[in-house]
Amino acid sequence: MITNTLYSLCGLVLFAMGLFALFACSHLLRKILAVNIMSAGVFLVLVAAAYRPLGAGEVDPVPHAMVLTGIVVSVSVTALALILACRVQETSNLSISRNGLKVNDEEGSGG
Amino acid sequence: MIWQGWLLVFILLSSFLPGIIIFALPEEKYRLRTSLNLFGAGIKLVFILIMNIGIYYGYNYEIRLPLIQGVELLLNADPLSALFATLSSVLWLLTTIYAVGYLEDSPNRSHFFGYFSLCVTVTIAIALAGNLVTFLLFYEMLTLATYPLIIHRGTPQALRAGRNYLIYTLGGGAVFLFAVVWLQTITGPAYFSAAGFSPLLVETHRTALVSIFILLLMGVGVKAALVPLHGWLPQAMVAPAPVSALLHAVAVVKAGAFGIVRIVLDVYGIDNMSRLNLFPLLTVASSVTIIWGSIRALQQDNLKRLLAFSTVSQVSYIALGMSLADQPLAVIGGLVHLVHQGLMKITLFFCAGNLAETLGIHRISEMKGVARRMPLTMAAFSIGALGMIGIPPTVGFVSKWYMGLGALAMDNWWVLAILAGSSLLNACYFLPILTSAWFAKQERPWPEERRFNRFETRLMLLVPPVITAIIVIVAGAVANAQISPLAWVRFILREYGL
Amino acid sequence: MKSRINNRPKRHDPLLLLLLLLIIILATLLVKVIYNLPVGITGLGEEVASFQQRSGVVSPVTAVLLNFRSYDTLLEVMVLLLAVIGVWSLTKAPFPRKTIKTSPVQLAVVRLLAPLMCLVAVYLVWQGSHLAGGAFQGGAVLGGAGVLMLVAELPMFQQISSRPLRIGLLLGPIVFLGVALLCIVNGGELLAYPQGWAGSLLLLIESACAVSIGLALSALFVGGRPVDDLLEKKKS
Amino acid sequence: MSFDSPTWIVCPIILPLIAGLLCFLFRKNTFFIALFASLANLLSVAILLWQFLLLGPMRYSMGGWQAPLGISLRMHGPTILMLLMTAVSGLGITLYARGYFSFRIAAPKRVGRHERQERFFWPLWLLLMTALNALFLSADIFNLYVTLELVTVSAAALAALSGKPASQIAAFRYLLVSLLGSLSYLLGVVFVYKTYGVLDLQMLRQVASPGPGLQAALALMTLGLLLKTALFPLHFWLPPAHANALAPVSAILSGLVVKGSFYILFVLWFDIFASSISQNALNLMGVLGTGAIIWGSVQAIRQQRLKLLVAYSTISQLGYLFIAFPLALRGDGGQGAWAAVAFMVLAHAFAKSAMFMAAGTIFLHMGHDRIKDLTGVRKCLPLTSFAYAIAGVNLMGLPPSGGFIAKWLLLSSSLTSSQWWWSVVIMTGSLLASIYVFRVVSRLFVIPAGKSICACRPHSPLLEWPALVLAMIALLLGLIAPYPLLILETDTLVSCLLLGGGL
Repeated sequence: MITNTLYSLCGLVLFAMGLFALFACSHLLRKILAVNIMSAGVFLVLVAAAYRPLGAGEVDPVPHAMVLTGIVVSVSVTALALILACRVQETSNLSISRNGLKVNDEEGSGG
Repeated sequence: MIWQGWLLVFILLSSFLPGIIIFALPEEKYRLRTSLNLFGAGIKLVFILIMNIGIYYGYNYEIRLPLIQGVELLLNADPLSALFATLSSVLWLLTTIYAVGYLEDSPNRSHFFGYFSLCVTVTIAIALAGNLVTFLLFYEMLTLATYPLIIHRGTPQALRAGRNYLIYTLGGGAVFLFAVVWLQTITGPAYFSAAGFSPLLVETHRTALVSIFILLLMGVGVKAALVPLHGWLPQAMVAPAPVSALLHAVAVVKAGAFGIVRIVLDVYGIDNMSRLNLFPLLTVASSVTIIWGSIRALQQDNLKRLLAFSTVSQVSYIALGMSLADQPLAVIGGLVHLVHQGLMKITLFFCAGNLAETLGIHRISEMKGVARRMPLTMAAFSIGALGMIGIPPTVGFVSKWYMGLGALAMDNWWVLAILAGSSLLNACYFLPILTSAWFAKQERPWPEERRFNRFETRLMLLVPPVITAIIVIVAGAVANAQISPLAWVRFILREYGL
Repeated sequence: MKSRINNRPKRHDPLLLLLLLLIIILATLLVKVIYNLPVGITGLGEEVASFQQRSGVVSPVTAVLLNFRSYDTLLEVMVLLLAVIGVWSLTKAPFPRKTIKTSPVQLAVVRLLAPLMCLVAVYLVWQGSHLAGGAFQGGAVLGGAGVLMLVAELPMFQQISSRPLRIGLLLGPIVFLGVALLCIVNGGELLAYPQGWAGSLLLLIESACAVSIGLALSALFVGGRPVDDLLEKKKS
Repeated sequence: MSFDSPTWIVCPIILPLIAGLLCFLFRKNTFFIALFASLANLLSVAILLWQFLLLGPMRYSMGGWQAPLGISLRMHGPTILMLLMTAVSGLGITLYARGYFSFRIAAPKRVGRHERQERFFWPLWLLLMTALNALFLSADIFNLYVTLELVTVSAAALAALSGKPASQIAAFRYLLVSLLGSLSYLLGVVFVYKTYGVLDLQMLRQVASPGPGLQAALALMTLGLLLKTALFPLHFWLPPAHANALAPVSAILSGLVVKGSFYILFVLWFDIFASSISQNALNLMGVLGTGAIIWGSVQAIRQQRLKLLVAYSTISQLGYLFIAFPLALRGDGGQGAWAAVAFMVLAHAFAKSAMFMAAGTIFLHMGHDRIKDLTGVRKCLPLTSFAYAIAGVNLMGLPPSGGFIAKWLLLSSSLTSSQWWWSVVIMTGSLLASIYVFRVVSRLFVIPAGKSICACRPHSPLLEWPALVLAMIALLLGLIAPYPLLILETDTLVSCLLLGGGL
């Protein structure tokens, strides 16, 4: 019971953090990461929904399948978003150099 | 009877289809376009005559298409719609001839005639509308069909006029729509029938019904150019002369006036109107318009603007006649004025167009001695102007006479004073024009003279005003005959039991 | 998107603080709701268990994924394919570029690992019917192998032309769809596997999908369409 | 397969799907594959309509697994209308896109770019059609999420197809916003599953009872869907994404894609969880709708570029859909509001597709879409100008268009339920709409004296006729109003019978 709720809470916190980061960060890569964190949070809550108290029957496989579907969807969308972000950076030549710096900066301070 | 209903559809198609074909025609197919136009106008006239005879002998023409709860397209020909439809189709034929002559050599004629046909289709459809929703539908479509005609010349003034026209009419349309929906939530579907809605509702929904009436009046008042909703009309004068003639004599203002007639006689019904005490409101609105329009007309030097303000004033006679609807005589005067004003005003506009097209005259001050150069045109103009003043034996006299009788019968001296005053004002602005045209000497050369051999102007420009002028006199002289607008109006009133 | 020169969020942006506050409130509300949710909801676990026999596989997750809710999975495969199409529509692959010398260590690792990973992928697909595993897991490992080979700059793998790649990418979806349609021909609903055939059909679908998923993941990693993907047009 | 076989219901999903895969596999003749798929889709929807009128609503269990375990498709009145909408405008868009791309390829500005666009347009568009059809047919709350994602991915890829920097930035933002919306929706689904343990819509309707779990779920799902539907003030992503895309793509995005998420929202609020919706929430939707109408129109009036104007008008038109919310659950006005939404959605889909197509054609021929320089376009593109004007009539809600019927229904239900303030909003909205419509139309239709406009001729009938026909459909929708109503009412009739029968 405790574990289950803990998972859910963790998921919600991740969701909220991702949501905040999505608005707060202006770098495209960070936004994508934020969305990924959000989806990880949702999946965590979803997996926790499969929990059954001891002796109350089988673990529910449906949320597992849903999470699996969700992960594949999220991978696909992330890939598309990443390439799109690359294209944005390439084509908006106004900030090519700046963005290059920015990427380095990100990696340096990212942690 | 199915075929009787379809006759109405054919009447509409007889101008709609030529319109659509004309849109697709290339610019240079002059003959084909003209013959299509005239053919359509002729066919329509024949259909409408058939319909009139049928109505006279008591046939019922009706076709309906239910859409949703409370919204039904209904075409229904009653004597009143026959009156307006006949007027429109006759004048359309004449205006088409006139327009063909007027627009010779000008660009974009296929679009012009296309919209022209659509405009007439919609006007006839307004006449044939059998319920308030159908009326609303075609009323809005009229806005769309006339707008391209107003901006036809593409000049900045034309565009400005078009914009103002849209602001007024679309605003009015929105108010009208709101009022119609509101009315229908109270009374149920509003059909045009003599009875009006149930008198029981008057007690329960008095305030709502009064407000709805005001809103409806605002909606149709925009097109009928009731003061203070008339601002678009003088500006719309930038359009070509046939358009002005069509707008002012037939389509737009008459659609508004016709709307007032329908609302007073059919939607509310005379009894409900007097129960709700709405007649004084209408009287005041129309009287103010009559006087204001005449006063403004006095100040004009531009001929077409003068005619426009004169229209503002004259159309309100119809509303004034309706506002005395307790008295059948006044109603007769108002209804017959619907036809008479159309005939007179279209004559005047044709003549104004002739002056502009032949001699380049746009201002009254340039008209000195013009009658010697263009006697036929000015003769027609004079007949129209005298009719406007109300001098016998023109048709203008007939309508004013009946209205005066109605006012007298009600002991309504106020209205009598309005009638007399407006006639006086009419005389004040028309008579100087006539005297200067006929008796003054030409001072300057004409601004832009074009010579045509044989006649004073193009034949196609000359014939329509002469015909309408003759009708103005004949219809006035034989007003009491078996077949005349007056006789038909009496026939209409039988239906309303007046 | 306004690009700010300083990328880091300002510390005391009042709007951000407000946002933070809002999100915290939202999260708190959600947490409260979750905490108070009833626990006794059975879910669909028992349903799944009772129909497990008829699904053709032993693992309940695989049964749900590929039989009970196979329609979801079909669409999900399409999402992956769509992502590939979308990526291809955006840009060209950065290959082939001048071959950089691959370090021998890297090469050796790839030579060692790639076949092994393929084997693991096959195993994962195979055991998906009774344990955790299946097309996605297998495909992911395959994709990993593909990425490894791409990173190693093996020219053969980078210069793969468009057509075989497209066929490979479509293999899974088309097999899946084909089986689904065969079920209709067989007289059942879409994706209603015939009695007794479910197990083998599922394996077929899983194998085909695993290949396509692996390819799709590698293609996504490449991040663009093969150079010869567009038809050659005369330059006018 | 006989005409009354239940299998027809999967055709709108399967046919475009197969065609999309084929379009990806083959590189030649993709247009003909797409055309065939669009026609076949229309045909199968027509058969479905016939079945529906004969047999009433139906359900189809995917894989033969009944509801709580498997996924079902369902077909009821709104579904069939949405499918029809997609099929009809889909066919128009397919034809238009053909004309569009052949024009671009014939007059290339940058060699290669247009080939790329056409190459990837067809598979993406067909898969998007699949996704929309699947969305409208789905009866499973999680399956709806998957279809939503399908829509998102294909729509974002389409939006980025133009290759211009502006469009890519817009597409990226669109993708992120859609993802956020999907995730929010998914979290809502999780809450629903945690609370009730079922995913099927029908079963949810039976077990749903007001409670904190449901409220949280509804709030999350609504938020996500509103974001995707671009309701004011969550609309910020829509205008750039729609205005910078290729013209056929704009038509798809504005005409069809936003309707997908709205459809889910409407079904959730008024069908599945109708019993747990509070009047305050409905009023809030109405207020937001008001904001959308006013803000969208004002922005549209202020735009200098044609496509942006059309995009902002989408925001304002979407507002009307939400005005129906506070009217839909109150007494006798409710049915009217349902029908109003249906008409609004249909008319807007057709009219807006036509409008974007016309704007695209104008852009192609004039080389720009600055509104102030569009004077006299009627001269060289008469059909397109008419298409634009007719679509504009629809947006203004003038009779006899579908938009008019919708506004009429909204007005009369707001007056009967004595919430007259909504009708003031509606009238204001249509007046504002007429301002932004006539801003363009008056320019298109004016031919200034003594000025030669453009010598260009329309390139292909495919660029002009689809827009005109779609606009005409939208216009004449009012005249065939009884039929959509019949479809809607068949549904409620039968479902009333079913509910009465204790099902």
